[in-house]
Amino acid sequence: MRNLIIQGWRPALVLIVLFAGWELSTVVFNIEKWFLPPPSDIITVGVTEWTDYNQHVFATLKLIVIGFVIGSASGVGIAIALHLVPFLRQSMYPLIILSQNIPIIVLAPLLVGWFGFGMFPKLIVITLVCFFPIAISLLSGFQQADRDLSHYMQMAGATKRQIFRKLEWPNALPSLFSGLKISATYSVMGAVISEWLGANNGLGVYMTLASSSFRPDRIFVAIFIIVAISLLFFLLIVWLEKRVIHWQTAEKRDSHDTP
Amino acid sequence: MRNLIIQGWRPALVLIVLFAGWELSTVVFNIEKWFLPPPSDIITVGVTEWTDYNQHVFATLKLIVIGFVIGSASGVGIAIALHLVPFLRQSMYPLIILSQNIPIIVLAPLLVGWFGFGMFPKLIVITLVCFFPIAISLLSGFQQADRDLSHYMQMAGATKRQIFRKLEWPNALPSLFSGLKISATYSVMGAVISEWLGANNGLGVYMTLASSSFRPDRIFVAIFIIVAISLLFFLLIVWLEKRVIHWQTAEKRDSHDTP
Amino acid sequence: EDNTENSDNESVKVVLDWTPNTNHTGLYVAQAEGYFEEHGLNVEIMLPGESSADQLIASGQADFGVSFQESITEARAQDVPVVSIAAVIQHNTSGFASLEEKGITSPEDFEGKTYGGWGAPLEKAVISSVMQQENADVEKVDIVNMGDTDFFTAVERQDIDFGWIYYGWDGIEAELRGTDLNMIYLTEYSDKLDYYTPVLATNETMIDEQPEVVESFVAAASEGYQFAIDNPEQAADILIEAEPDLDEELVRESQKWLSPRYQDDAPQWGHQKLDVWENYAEWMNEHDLLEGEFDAESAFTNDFLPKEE
Amino acid sequence: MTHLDVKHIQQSFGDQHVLDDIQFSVDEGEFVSILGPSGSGKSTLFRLIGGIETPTSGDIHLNGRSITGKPGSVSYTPQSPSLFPWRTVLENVLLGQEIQGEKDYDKALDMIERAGLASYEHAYPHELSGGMKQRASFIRSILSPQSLILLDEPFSALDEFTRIDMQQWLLSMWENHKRTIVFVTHNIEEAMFLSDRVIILSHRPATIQSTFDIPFSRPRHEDLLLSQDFLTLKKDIYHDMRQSHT
Amino acid sequence: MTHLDVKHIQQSFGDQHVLDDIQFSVDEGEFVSILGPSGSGKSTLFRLIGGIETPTSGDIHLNGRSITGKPGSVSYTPQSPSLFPWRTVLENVLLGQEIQGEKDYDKALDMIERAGLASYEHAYPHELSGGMKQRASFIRSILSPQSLILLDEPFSALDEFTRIDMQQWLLSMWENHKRTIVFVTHNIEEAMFLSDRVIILSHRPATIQSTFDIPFSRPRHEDLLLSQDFLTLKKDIYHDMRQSHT
Ligand SMILES: Nc1ncnc2c1ncn2[C@@H]1O[C@H](COP(=O)(O)OP(=O)(O)OP(=O)(O)O)[C@@H](O)[C@H]1O
Ligand SMILES: Nc1ncnc2c1ncn2[C@@H]1O[C@H](COP(=O)(O)OP(=O)(O)OP(=O)(O)O)[C@@H](O)[C@H]1O
Ligand SMILES: O=C([O-])O
Ligand SMILES: [Mg+2]
Ligand SMILES: [Mg+2]
Repeated sequence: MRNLIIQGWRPALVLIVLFAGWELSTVVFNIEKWFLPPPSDIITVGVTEWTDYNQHVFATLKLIVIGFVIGSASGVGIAIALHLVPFLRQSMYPLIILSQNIPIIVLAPLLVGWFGFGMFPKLIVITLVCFFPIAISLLSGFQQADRDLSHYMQMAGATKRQIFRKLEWPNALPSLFSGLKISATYSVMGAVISEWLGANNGLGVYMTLASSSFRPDRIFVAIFIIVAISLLFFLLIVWLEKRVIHWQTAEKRDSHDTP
Repeated sequence: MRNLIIQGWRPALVLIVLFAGWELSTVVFNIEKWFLPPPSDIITVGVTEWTDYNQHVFATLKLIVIGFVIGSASGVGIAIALHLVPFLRQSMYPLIILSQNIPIIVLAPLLVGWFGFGMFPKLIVITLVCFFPIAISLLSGFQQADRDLSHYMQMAGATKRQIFRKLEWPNALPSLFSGLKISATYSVMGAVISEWLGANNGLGVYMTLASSSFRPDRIFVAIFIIVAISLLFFLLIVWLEKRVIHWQTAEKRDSHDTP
Repeated sequence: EDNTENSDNESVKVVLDWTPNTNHTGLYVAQAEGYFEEHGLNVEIMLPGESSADQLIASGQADFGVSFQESITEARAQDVPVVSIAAVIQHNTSGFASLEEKGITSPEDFEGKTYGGWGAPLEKAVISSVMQQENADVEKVDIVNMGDTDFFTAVERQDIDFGWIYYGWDGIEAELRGTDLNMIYLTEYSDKLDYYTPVLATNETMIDEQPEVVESFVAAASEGYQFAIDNPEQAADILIEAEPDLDEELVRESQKWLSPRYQDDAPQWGHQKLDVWENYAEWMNEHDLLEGEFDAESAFTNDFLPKEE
Repeated sequence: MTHLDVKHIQQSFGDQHVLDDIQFSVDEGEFVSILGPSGSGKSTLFRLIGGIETPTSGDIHLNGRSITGKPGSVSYTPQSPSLFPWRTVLENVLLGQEIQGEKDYDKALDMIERAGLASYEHAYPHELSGGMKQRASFIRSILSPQSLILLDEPFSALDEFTRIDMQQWLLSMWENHKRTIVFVTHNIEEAMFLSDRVIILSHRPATIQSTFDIPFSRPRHEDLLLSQDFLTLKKDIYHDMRQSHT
Repeated sequence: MTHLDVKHIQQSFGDQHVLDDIQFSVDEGEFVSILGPSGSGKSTLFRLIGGIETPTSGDIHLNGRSITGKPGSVSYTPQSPSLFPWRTVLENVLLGQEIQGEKDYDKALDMIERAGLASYEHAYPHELSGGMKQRASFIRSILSPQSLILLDEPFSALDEFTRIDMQQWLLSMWENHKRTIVFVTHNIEEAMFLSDRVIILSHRPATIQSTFDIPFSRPRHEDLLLSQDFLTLKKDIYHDMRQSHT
């Protein structure tokens, strides 16, 4: 808890300054509320209407969590497969790039056409968004394993699988976490976008409704919530990284303590 | 050239198999053209209508290149700033996460409101898409510098800047390239999306028009082009990586040649 | 919600054209008041997201949906098997809107002004058609694509001088904001542009294989819209109740404006005329906007409308 | 019985000719040391025997079967300790066993203590001194099950007393378990004290300049180092090696 | 004139007490060696003098100014060569100069040749043998401009002849430029041959167990190694160190 305060005051300060500036400028430049509402309005709406919109938050949250888990698992699985099977690595790049470049206007009717309006096509969208940064980062991590350690493993008669599990995988963990940070951030937006596939609740729906009924205050409520979720998610990954890569944090402590 | 054939036959094979399967299934399952046109139709349209739509390709290509350059430069700049200035690192995360979570329906009116319909707001969108993976990867690369080398630099009296330039930066190059690969792929989609901010030509515009006139064949022509551009872009980064990180490719050759 | 599933009933999906609004009131009323159920249907109302309603209807992912005559015309020309089964509003309520201080009161005032749209060739043709009536030249209009930007932002910022809106929604919003607009309705300048927008639609398979379901759906929808015509305030409440995230005041005012316009001068709600379909297609052909063959008679049907007692 | 057979090995890197027609064999249970100038190709020879590099020409046999380019048959202490940074000392020393099969925690803990690393079982490599890392790497290869052990300057970072202690320990383990050992060192005394035979490599391109049989009876004790025979032989080897030093 | 002054240094890692009240000073132009068991804290002491670690207590002065926790005042050869993998040998040896100011390519190339690395100027570290890396790291610190040089077992991976050659070279450079050198080694002869004074550390927690002044006149030649005085003093030091070895 104290740790949180010590680490948290700077971002909190920046946010407060930002909000104050925003609030002030809406007054000073006399910005119309329907163009850019002041943060105070947004917060008021966010608090008073919570019971009306919380179902959207929970619907999206559920999508995010399931989607991120599936998406990052796929990213890890794909990276491992491409790393261990050279034929796959050499032949799959076009498809992977492809997967990142199908616009949603094409994907939406196809996915809905094949899988209906349920959760499944939405999870596909989030997965498509999440797996890519993880796969690319992880592949690069696998390839950077230390030469001496790799020689040692080979000499000791390690199988390809053992080299992978005992050397390349632990060596790639920092890269994995950098991929996870990117994906965690995207997964939230991915979930919101996936609701364009047709949904009856969720923050994506809430925002389109707010937009078409000219309620930017509600749009901003949704954005605040989205950003808050992303941030929490990101911090969760950072926290996990510290737990998992303990041998490295120790090293870092050494070199950072000294000026 | 021979190199290209040797490296390229596998992905080419996969693509051919994929196209054949698609072509076949449109026939076998009697899929209507307006739902999913066969690749042969798409290629025919792509070739015969080239003179009609090439302006869109070039408009988007220009956006991609300029946007990617600005976006990756920002990513590098932000990563360096956050790495070298601890206060920034500790305080800016919320804003960086924020930047990845503003939906385009919010961003569009704001950006157009501030900057009009020109190229500038579009470049902002591409930049927002591109900088993030680069910044995150690079930050992680900076932090993984070898402990012994870092001790040597400090003992030798290196300034923070020298440690950065001579140790942390070269050490982070593999991570930078993994970020660049992610961003290069996204930049293409980013450019297409940015055209939602209003444009008179570009592949994004071409696709919306194709969609509203029920011409999925044209949408797929656009997708093929988008994927081709992304792939070329990706390969360019891979090629650059090999040039820049020559000391590592040499090491890799060693350990990959042996089974 | 009280629409307990009746297992004997036929389950059907209805996809809207975009977010719920007063164009859809009749459907929400039919849902809330149990008209669908009375006609043996369990209805689920869906938002289309980024897919177009026509595609979802044509591919059978949705049984019914909300579409537009413009869109059905283009779709059918590309062999997409969608059919209009009822006109939601009799006359086209869209038009070119501008801030009052711009002084754009007739199409000839468009000259030298900037129009903001979504980049379709159709827009230029429409502007050209209305301007022709006053011998004004469309080439003197600066047409820009404003993508996803909303109309109000664009005009307030002076990026554009006029845009194309539905009065029943955006126009009412302007009234509520106290923004004074000048409105030039398409119908005032061209009969051919008095097309049906929006309409209810289904696919050909439904019509061929389950005509009784189509009939039930149209009957219930018709009752729903009739209710909205008769009781605008209650109808607005029902829509707000069903979609609480909509802005209440906007819905009420819009409903008040729209209710008398659903049926308007037609013999009954939903009725469509062949010459409206023919005229519009002809207009599109004149302007080279239609790729493919279009047969007006098969594009719509009044067959499923309730028979007059 | 011939265990390891190195046949006419040549190795070049680009236009650098490093090993030139290297040929020798090692019997089962023999202890052979290799001496040679820095950069002559000793570590390269080990990588070739270990199978992670393939010679430009020549062949390497173990128990009559070719192991050229086939890794996995030897246990190896690399010249640089090559410990895994994310593994504790205990996990590191068990790695060789882990790769080949069963882990024997008790034996590992025992050896860690014997090597003076008690209380460091759970330390990470970056918490160790240079000599401590080297000892951990040494234990790792001793714990590995292969019958041929390649040790590349395993004691170079140790003080004289720790070094002698480790030598004695190595000898006692070798005598009890009769594994075959090939040992690279720069210390002539060390080579003589431990080995049955000492092979001297010449300067680049390295050839086998000479081979010395070491006649001293086993078990050997520290006082051997001060005996006249030992000093005489040391002088011979010293002069032989000096010739090749330019 | 006192150049380096190490005052009552204590260092602990967690509950490991490593250095206990270490105190000594080194005059300008003096050559001092440190001997001590593996793991006693020699490298730790260098990191403290180098300013990248801060002692638990105590103070370090250079030319009368405290440099405790302030890096940058010394030139350093780490125990592990720590070459930059993306730099060639030439770029690596120039790094110390690069950090402090001017690069002298001619001198660097000269030294590379002198160290037997001619034709390896443009090789990357992974193409070097262990001893070649060590020599490159040694040249890097010799080329650095600081007046105090810390050498942590710089010759441990070299064969005896190359080692003697490097020692002679080091002495001649030291005599010409009179820099202050603190040298860690495990080789008693090396320490004696090179130094004005030898400091012996005890086992953990390390204290200064004894200090030996080395009286031999300079310049010193190889034959000194065989003189009676040298051997007697070596025996003294040997016995002194043996006491502390448990
Ligand atoms: N991967 C490589 N690429 C190019 N040259 C190499 C490579 N590996 C080794 N060499 C060269 O081969 C020669 C022998 O190197 P090796 O490491 O075998 O020497 P060594 O006898 O072990 O020396 P030391 O006693 O210093 O460890 C050296 O000249 C070295 O530069
Ligand atoms: N970062 C660290 N964390 C914990 N313990 C450490 C750390 N650095 C050194 N030590 C401990 O300090 C002691 C002294 O280490 P140091 O490297 O100074 O020894 P040394 O005298 O140089 O030994 P060697 O001759 O083997 O190189 C060792 O017991 C080591 O485990
Ligand atoms: O392989 C690992 O024990 O991390
Ligand atoms: Mg070697
Ligand atoms: Mg040390």
